Amino acid sequence: MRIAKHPILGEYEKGRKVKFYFDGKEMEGYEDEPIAAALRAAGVTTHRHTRRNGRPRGIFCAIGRCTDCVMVVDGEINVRTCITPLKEGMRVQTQYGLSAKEGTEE
Amino acid sequence: MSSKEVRKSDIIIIGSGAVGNAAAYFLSSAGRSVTVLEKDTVGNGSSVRNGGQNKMNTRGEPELSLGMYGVTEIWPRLQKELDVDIEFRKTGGYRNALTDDEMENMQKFWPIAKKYGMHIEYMDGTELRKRVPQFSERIAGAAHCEEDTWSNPLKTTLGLYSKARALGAKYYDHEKAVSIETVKGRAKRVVTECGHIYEADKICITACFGSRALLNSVSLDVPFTHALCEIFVTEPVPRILDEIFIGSKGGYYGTQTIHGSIVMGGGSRIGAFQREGNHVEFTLTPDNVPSGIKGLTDLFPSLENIKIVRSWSGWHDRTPDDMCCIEAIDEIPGLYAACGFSGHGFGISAPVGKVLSELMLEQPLGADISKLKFNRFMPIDAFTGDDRKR
Amino acid sequence: MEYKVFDRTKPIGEFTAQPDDDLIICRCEEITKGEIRKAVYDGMYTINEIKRYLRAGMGLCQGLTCGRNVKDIVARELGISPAELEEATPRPPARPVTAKVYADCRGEED
Amino acid sequence: MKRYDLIVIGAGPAGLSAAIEGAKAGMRTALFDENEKPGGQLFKQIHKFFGSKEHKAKIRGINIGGELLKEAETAGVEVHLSSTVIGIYPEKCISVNRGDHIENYRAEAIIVATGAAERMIPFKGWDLPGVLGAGAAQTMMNLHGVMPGNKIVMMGTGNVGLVVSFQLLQAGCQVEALIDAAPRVGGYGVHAAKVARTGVPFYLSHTIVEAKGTDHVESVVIGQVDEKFRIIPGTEKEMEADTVCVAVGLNPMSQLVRMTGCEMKEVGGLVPACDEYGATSIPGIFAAGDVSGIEEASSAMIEGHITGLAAAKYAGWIEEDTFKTQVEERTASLEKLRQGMFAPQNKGKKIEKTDEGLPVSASLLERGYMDANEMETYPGVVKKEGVHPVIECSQNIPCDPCQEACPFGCIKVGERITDLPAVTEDSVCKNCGACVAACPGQAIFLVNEDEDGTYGTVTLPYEFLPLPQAGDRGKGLDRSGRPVCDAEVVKVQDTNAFDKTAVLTMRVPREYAMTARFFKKEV
Repeated sequence: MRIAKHPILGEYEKGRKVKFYFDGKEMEGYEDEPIAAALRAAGVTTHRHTRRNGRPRGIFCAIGRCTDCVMVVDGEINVRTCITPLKEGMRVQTQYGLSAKEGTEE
Repeated sequence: MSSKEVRKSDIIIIGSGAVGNAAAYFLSSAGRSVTVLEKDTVGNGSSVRNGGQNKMNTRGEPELSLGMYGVTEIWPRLQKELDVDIEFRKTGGYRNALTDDEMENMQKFWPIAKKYGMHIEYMDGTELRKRVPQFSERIAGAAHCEEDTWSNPLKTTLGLYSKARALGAKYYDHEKAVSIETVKGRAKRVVTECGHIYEADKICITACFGSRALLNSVSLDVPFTHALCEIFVTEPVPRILDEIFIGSKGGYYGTQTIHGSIVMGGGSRIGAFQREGNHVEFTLTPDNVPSGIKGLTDLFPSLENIKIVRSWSGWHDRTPDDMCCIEAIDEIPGLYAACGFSGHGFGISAPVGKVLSELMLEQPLGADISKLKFNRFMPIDAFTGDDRKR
Repeated sequence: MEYKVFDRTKPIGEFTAQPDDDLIICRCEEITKGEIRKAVYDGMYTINEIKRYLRAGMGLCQGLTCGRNVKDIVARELGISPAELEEATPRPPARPVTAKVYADCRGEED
Repeated sequence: MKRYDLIVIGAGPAGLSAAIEGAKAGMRTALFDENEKPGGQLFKQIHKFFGSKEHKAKIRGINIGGELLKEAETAGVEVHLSSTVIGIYPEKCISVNRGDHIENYRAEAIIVATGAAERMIPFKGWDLPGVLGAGAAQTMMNLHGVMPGNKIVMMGTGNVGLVVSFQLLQAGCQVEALIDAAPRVGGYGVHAAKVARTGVPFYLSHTIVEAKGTDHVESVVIGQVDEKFRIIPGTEKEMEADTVCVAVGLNPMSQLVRMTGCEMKEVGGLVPACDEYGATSIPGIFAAGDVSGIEEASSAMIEGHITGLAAAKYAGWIEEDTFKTQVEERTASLEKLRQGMFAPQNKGKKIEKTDEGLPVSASLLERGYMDANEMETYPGVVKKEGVHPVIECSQNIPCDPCQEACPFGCIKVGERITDLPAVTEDSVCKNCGACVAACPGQAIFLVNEDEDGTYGTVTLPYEFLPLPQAGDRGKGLDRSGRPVCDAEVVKVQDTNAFDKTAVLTMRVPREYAMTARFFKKEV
């Protein structure tokens, strides 16, 4: 789902390729791109399940305002993935209510 | 309403905070017609600008009877009777001391607590951290008080309003009472800023620091001052602590609510830039909230990685002895007042409202308020500089 | 601007259910249209009251997403224009801030 | 506390422009923005801007952003990125989150230029992953190079909805439909036409009933609405889609400016009550750009300059005379942009006739493209022998690059910037394609109605990949995107001067020369 070449923007400037973990599964993205972009490119769209109704949620505003795309990142809950830069080895987990599901760590 | 028309009811309450709304609720339940006048919008003052705690362990003795009345009877009753969940819980609470001196000082409260049927347990830092490992190594000791409670200030204030209104209490917003008038020596009328006149046989002032000007209108006074308090709240996090906690002498406090967010607050004692026009919706200098957060993360280091989502502030009406005033005012029959809560009023708002209703209904009082009279304040002893009380 | 405060003594009728009452309005706290409508009939006539009573607009995003929609719903129930309702008070921090960061406050030195 | 002469919050078009003026006046100016990159929305705006040369017309937003940033740095503005202003306090003081700590600053004047946020409307399933703001989609594809989805339904036909739809197509997504509850297209007709001619259907007087799916949007149900915006039962229609983009307007981001306690007013969004130079009711606090009322980026830039000057005057850095002359110039330029059918004063008005007295194309407003038989009403559409420009520009908008683009004087806009462009009578078109590439609305075509008795040629703007090559065969699509004839590409021009708008000439049967407006390669 990445845009290989854009008619106006040409090729995108990206950081180096890095590995990260989504619910324990190894994935690849580019360093310093938002976590959400790397996940979307990898086909992941559900970032969390809500606390009250367990509804799936994903990217909504993409600029850090709506807080819908929050996930557990390196153990910290409620991290806005659309504005948090991806780093090598990051552990990104689907957030269920206020925590990750046990057993999705590695 | 034309300016000539007079709105009549049995009782007028000035101020729709938790105390005023509680009084309105109990009086309406007793079948009285009640009018509530509010200068702003319902419950937009200190009742929604506090941490929700009832810190029994730090109350002065004259307030303890009211406090216990709340803990044992009134709060549990509201939890059942109101249509909203006010989240009342007998959480218990930890009050911390940083030094042995502070610890010793805290222990002086024990005989008083015992007299009022409170259960306090003192422990050293090691024992405290055994129970709550998150507390800082710097804490020398703590007192745990079983009677400390918590309720949601927003839902309490609005839940009381909603129920009182459903029972027929009439609420008027943006109706700022400016003076009280007497007829034949009795309190009878309230005149508002826009010239409206309200009439009742009983008038009750529960207007926080606005109370002073109203009392002045009938040549009474209570010497309280403004003090700024700050509150801040975190994102919801998985449960860390059930008890409320109170810092050492800095006075900052916190509670994890049922929702999971941690509500914390205190007073930085910096209230700079209090000039006309500067509004206090959220604190007056940018240093106040960070300093409070610093204090609380020092107390409770695991708070460090939790996000703060909102901060706001409000005024205390602070009396010289940090205790409230509540009474049926002898000098002017028909006039009742409760104010000067000095930053810890919400915890006793429900019993105060109940006692006010008892005063107005001429019923036996559920709590002893004899030491909370308005005229207790006297100039200091000019020779020794000591406080004096009537 | 002066916000008109609705006369709280004037009856606004009874709450009646609507087919889309289960629609989520406040996405953070998952507050529905029905809950907001019902709160108006419980006496919550200002946006701050709705927020305090229901937590609508009090979640992680602090009402940035739902503020406008809550205002529209409340205004409709009260039969007034949304412009007559004051929005919930904006409060710092404008974005969530980790306590550790917030506590490290500098700026005294030039 | 560190004290600046001027603090500007928000490094978008308005904030950058304001900071430039402050710094030029000699003020020690700091500019704060929460984003990693400056430019606000400019770096997502990959289309060419409308306006005149003085408004940086026909330059793409991204390039304007770069220019502004350079100008700010040259002027000496301290630009602080990834620096979120979290609060404004009394006495002109701000708190800034610098990443690992908070810093407080004070200034003689503060300009709030925090821009706007997308407005959202709730519908059943609007919280499913796959439903997102149109601006969010723009961020994903233009900043991060990731497609927001494959099959997209766009809700809203204002300029944002139209422009983002086109950008989605450019990114390689499929746009299934454009939906709007209003009975008429809200944005510029030319923006609608360039989307419609690729084959995207417009559903006016329609709304989204529901986004369906379990973990993600799988389909979208739309339905027709009556004049009170209620869904007419029985009109529901389900379409397969994995993404819904919502573009129903913007809300000023007034949170920070409201913390000052300044007076606010409601103008389709809550904005500070400002004087004509952006001063709020609190002395020393100013507002500029979308936060003080939603407009185009071009207007925001001028507003920024004016407010920057006002702040400089307030703090005593420029004299009244200098202020007056400079502001007058800027105001005149702003006034030019605030003309025409889409001017702020015409918002919500139903305009039936152009300034020239011509009827506004009903088809354009209802379906997104003009009917062939409406065409010849407009002064840009003439039939002539040989190659000639056909300017399918039918609304009075403030824009005139076409007139300057033609080196041979074939195009004339007239007295006012909003007048409809006309093809001059005696001019000779040399088929250079400059006007085709210059038109920000992609509304100019070079047509030879009859090349040799059998074929005609159509030269059109093309901003998609892969770029067709001469010799490619395919279909000519009409203005609605319907394939109408066979077509063969005969020439493709893609020079630097055209700034990435390729100019493609296709040969079509001559009876389709005034009909075919897009090329689709045979696969």
